[in-house]
Amino acid sequence: MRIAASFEIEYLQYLAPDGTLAADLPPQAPAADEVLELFRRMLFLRTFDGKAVALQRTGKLGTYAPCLGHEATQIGIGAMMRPEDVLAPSYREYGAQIMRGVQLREILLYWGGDERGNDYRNEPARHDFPWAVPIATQCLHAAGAALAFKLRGEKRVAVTCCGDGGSSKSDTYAAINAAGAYALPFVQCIINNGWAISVPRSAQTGARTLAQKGLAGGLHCLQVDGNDLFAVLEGMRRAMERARAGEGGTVIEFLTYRLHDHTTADDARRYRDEAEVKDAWTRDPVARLRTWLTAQGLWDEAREEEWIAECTRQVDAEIDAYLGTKSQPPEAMFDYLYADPPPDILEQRAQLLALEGRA
Amino acid sequence: MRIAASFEIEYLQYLAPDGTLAADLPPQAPAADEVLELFRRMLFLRTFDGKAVALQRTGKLGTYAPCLGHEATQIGIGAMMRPEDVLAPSYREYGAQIMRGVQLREILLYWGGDERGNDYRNEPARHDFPWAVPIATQCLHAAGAALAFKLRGEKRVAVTCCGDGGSSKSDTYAAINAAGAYALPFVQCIINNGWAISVPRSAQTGARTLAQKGLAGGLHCLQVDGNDLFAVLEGMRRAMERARAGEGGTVIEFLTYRLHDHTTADDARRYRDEAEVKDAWTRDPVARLRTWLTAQGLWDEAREEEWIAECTRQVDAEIDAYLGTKSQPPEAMFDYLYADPPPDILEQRAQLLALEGRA
Amino acid sequence: MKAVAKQDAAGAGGAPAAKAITLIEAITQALAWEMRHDDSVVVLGEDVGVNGGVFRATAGLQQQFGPMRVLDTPLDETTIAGLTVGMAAMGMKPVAEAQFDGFIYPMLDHIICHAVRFRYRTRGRLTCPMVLRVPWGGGIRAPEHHSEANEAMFTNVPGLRVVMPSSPARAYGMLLAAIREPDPVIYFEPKRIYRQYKEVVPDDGEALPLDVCYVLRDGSDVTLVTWGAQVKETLEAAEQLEAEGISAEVIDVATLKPLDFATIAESVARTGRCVIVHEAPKTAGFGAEIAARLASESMYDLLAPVERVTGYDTHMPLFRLEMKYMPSTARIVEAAKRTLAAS
Amino acid sequence: MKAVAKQDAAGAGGAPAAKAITLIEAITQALAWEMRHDDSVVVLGEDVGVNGGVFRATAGLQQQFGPMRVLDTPLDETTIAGLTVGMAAMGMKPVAEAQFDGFIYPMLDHIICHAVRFRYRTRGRLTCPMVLRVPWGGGIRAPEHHSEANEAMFTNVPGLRVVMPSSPARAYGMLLAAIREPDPVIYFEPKRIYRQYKEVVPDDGEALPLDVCYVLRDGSDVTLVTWGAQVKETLEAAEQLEAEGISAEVIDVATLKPLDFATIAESVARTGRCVIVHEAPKTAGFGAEIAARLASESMYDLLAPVERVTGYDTHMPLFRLEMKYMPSTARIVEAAKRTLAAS
Ligand SMILES: Cc1ncc(C[n+]2csc(CCOP(=O)(O)OP(=O)(O)O)c2C)c(N)n1
Ligand SMILES: Cc1ncc(C[n+]2csc(CCOP(=O)(O)OP(=O)(O)O)c2C)c(N)n1
Ligand SMILES: [Mg+2]
Ligand SMILES: [Mg+2]
Repeated sequence: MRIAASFEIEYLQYLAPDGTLAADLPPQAPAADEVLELFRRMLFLRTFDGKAVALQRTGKLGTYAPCLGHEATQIGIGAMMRPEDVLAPSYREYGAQIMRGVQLREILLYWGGDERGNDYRNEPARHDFPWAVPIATQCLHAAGAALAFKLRGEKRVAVTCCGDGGSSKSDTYAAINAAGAYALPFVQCIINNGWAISVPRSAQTGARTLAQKGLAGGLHCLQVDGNDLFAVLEGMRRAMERARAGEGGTVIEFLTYRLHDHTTADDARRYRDEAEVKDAWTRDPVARLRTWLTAQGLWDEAREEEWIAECTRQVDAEIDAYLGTKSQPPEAMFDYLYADPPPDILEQRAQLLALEGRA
Repeated sequence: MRIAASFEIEYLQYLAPDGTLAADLPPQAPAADEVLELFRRMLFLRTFDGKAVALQRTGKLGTYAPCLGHEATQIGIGAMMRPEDVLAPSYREYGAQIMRGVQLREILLYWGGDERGNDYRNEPARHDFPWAVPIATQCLHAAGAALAFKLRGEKRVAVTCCGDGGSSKSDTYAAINAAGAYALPFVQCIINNGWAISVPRSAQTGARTLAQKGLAGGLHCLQVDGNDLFAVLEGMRRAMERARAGEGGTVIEFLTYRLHDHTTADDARRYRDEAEVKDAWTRDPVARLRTWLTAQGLWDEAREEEWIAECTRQVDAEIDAYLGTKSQPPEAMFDYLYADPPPDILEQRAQLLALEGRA
Repeated sequence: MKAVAKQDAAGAGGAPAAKAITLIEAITQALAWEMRHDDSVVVLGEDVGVNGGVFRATAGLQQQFGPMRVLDTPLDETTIAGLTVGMAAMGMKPVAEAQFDGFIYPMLDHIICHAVRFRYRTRGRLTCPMVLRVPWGGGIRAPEHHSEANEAMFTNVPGLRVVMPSSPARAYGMLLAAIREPDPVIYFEPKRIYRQYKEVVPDDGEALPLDVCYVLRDGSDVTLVTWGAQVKETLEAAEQLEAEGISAEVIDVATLKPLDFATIAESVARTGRCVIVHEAPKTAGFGAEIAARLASESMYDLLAPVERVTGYDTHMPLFRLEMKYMPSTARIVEAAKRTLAAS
Repeated sequence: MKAVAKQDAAGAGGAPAAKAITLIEAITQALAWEMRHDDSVVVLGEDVGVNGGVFRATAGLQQQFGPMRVLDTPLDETTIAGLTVGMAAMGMKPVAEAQFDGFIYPMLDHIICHAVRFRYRTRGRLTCPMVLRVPWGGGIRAPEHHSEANEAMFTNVPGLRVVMPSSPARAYGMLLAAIREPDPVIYFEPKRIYRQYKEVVPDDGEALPLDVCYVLRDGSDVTLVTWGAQVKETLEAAEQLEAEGISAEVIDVATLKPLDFATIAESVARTGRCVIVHEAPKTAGFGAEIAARLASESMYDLLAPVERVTGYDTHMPLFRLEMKYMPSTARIVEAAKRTLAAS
């Protein structure tokens, strides 16, 4: 039998679900105090997420897509990016975005029906892509960004995320193909949380792993435990180094779980077994890292209580800022349409103002 | 190192470029007289192809996409399909189509600017898909056909072809993904002839083989020497058997070469080294099989001369039938638009007739 | 199929135990009817199975007909469109669901290059009897891309049928007709009025024509022409106008392509005035086609310039401003009065 | 950018050694000029590199500017569109080529959902200065899908600019403007007249406005409005009409979106009659928008019904019948005479 090609896809896991080490930590793992800081960000994210859901339930926010359970993956992705890199997120990667300076009030504004949420004020998020609702289209934008970096000779990496559902989308395949064809500094994060609304991962594809989609474009492929911060960091480190060294793109599949409904408009009990969710909680990324940090003597209940209180204060302040933001005037819908608005647009804008009695 | 998944892609070649056996023929290889019959079809196809190009050069045909060099792949694909299967070709697979009953006059009518070319009169081609010009869209139609077969419990296989260029197209990836997700009776033939108009295979993707695109959807993958009829037949046999047995889809990459310009509207000398073409002729599928058949005592120059004369007669008769086919009347553009044409369409049709002085 | 059908079929049938249902329930009822009576009908789309669709249009269908008749698809609109075309060409009658209007663009290639061309291209050898159901339009405080009114881009495509019901009875009858139609149909569903009101819709399998406009209200001073969710505001406008002594005829276009222009022309011949109302942006919205035909075929009947009350030529804003974007009752009333002042 | 520019800039510039070139050569010349003067301009598409494009629009550019400025793409239109959006958002000015009009549908999603929305969505934080060049229309005896007139579907899309030059000078000046434009532009190229005639086009880097119609011929009896390749037949029709004593004004719309309606309205105010000519199917073609605006803004000027002479509401047939599909000089002349007989 002659073999045309053969492939192996590595799996990374260091921290077992019970919080003990499943393997030696990689040599490049961050120091414990850095890990502690990332754990704090995970708790911060979880605090925010819960409060955002509550805001929606009380009618103060539109539909919101929670990120409960994705904390290690999201914070880890954001942590391994440099300021000059660029992130092209889906609609759920608040953790990675917060690491890049996106403000909670911006997240809330966006889901609160206000375009200004996408006008990230802080660097480096300011040059990142906005949320992308049409599934996986952001993956091709990231490939385009990576192509721009390569053509201009910039040492920057484009990182993009899509879900397990998004991994079926033509755009994801196209991005992987382009990244391979041009050997781009590109990292495709596939965040496999088991579900695409009501459709389970098993119904999306016959592929054994989602990581192997990278093989179709000749990219490097990795599968990592997305609930293990160490694995996330190590997987991202390898991918970013490859990209920066001009060795091309990587597809990383992060195995995690969507612990919440798809969005606040969804009711997962219609299609998902409660037992599966319960089981998934045993792999909770936050509990696992807490156990490890506690075993290292770096964390305890008192510190957690104090930090949660601080998170609550910070999140509440952002919520207040959001709630205190006046809506844009209606004519804002005509602004930022064209750099140089044509007369018809200016006339329609004037009509709207007249209708509002503000002509 | 923990491995999440590993893969091997087999390569099939039995007949070496010099016409000697590179490996033992597979047990299921057809008997020599059957091979001889397929060789005759290859010569028939080549005769037609040359005459079609000549017709275009003399202004009697529109742009035409030659199939010179693809004979073993195309005839082999067609040979392994059963009547009840369905073929969704690109615009170049005349060989496979002829095996299914498509008439030369139909091919000529289509490239001669007449819709009737797609109205294949003979079974089983009559239920096949027509030529698809938008690259690779036919792959998804084949997946849809395969899904229909599966839902209806029919033991039929959908076979589709695209080129090396077409293997980059979103639709091909989508078809592979769907075939894997639903475990469809589906065979994706990727006919890698080295070029997509002026773009070489190397610029399409970073993947080492095109066969491995199947891994993205969990399909079975094979790479075969597309200039070796035995390899083509064996690759197709395996894929068709898997499909019929309900084991799911296969992607087969056929390694062949486009010996001609892309179409009669193209001039490959602008972008392709003549030396590469010369080299490719040393792997010519026709010469290779001729050498083998001659060594078996099944073929010689006299038989070839006689058969080519017969091919010429048959092809010329079809060309005459084509040239003798009167154009459709202009109002044909309104026919077959809707089963039940709306009044506006009937009115426009009447306007056209009036303009033609035939109201 | 052409017929003078100015009234809904609702109430006419003799089916047993008809109950009042919403527009979206009428869609479910039509799907179920046709699936019961035609084995070749298959429903596919994202989340249409166990979940019954994000709007619940396919609720219960998978339980009833099984996973071989109601298929969740991988998350790719190109896939849905391409599979649908392939299935239809092989003799099935697929009814595909687009989850939201804003996600249909990747489907256009297979619709425009293939679905509408198979019959033409093969001289009738292969056909493509498919339906694409598209929840349509704004006004439900949804996220970005969930509120688009993009019907116009389909109306320049030859070989297509484009319809949009605006009542439970029309939703039922037109969906049955769409599934039975031997050519591809885009079936837009005005999601803002999915649950606006209930109506008794007998489950009698009676289809409605796919090529007639519906006169919802007779009038003599001005013709208000609209479709989809704006039927609501347009009828309200007619009532307000009546209070001011102005008699407005209201036409629900319902079947955009082919367009039943005769019904509109007949009305304008009587009223001399026309206001076209739609949610999509004004420029090159489908209202333009209606106005263009008036300008050429009803020119001598017009007593006043044709008015278009539409969405603005900008994007549907995120939900805080969406209702400011859409044609309001007030804007329709104002435009109707302008046509009366004009002559 | 709005300016009264009724004449081409051709001949006006002071560039050295200007020579007569075809429309497609003017495109190459504009690309080369802008690439020389702006490093951020990058050309990408299928076969645009060594091969110089299947129509030779990018001939020589890769040799001149290297493979980092002129990129062959993998064969996928979704890829081309998505990469282009991503590059533009990162500050490049990509000029993407679609190989033929019939292959652009997979690009629509990225154009409609992203290219035209980045500025709006991010409140100006990110923008998308890109050009999509689309060889357009029929009449070159090409295979299926190579002869589509699909401009109308873009004109209902907010935030987009849609242009179509019909002379070498306009091709040059409008392409420069399109590349310099900070928002996305669809630049349609009427391929039937790529090599119709030559014109002296100074290579002076002078852009033309993207929001004006061009009056190609003055007239007083009837206004003929068209764009793209039909400019040829329309000018011929004007000449035939002149021979019969009818004075026809000919307007090349050139910039479909935003539409310079003022120039059309001004003309119709003088002539009272309008014939709109386009190759695309009639129903919901862009001619409908022009007729609709006449019906509402020029109603009182109209002395006759607005005529549309267009492609039929069917598919562009394969090439044996394609010239029977398209608006002919005879059909335009006949329609113009109808408008004169009408009043
Ligand atoms: C093109 C497109 N089609 C459909 C949708 C509707 N939709 C929103 S989220 C979603 C599921 C996404 O699942 P996955 O990619 O796994 O990401 P997750 O939500 O699990 O993070 C769907 C179908 C969409 N946003 N875009
Ligand atoms: C969607 C689409 N884009 C572009 C084209 C123009 N085109 C026709 S053939 C071709 C190259 C195809 O190459 P490949 O897939 O390798 O097939 P081959 O011609 O070599 O058989 C291109 C770009 C097309 N037909 N369809
Ligand atoms: Mg998911
Ligand atoms: Mg090829």
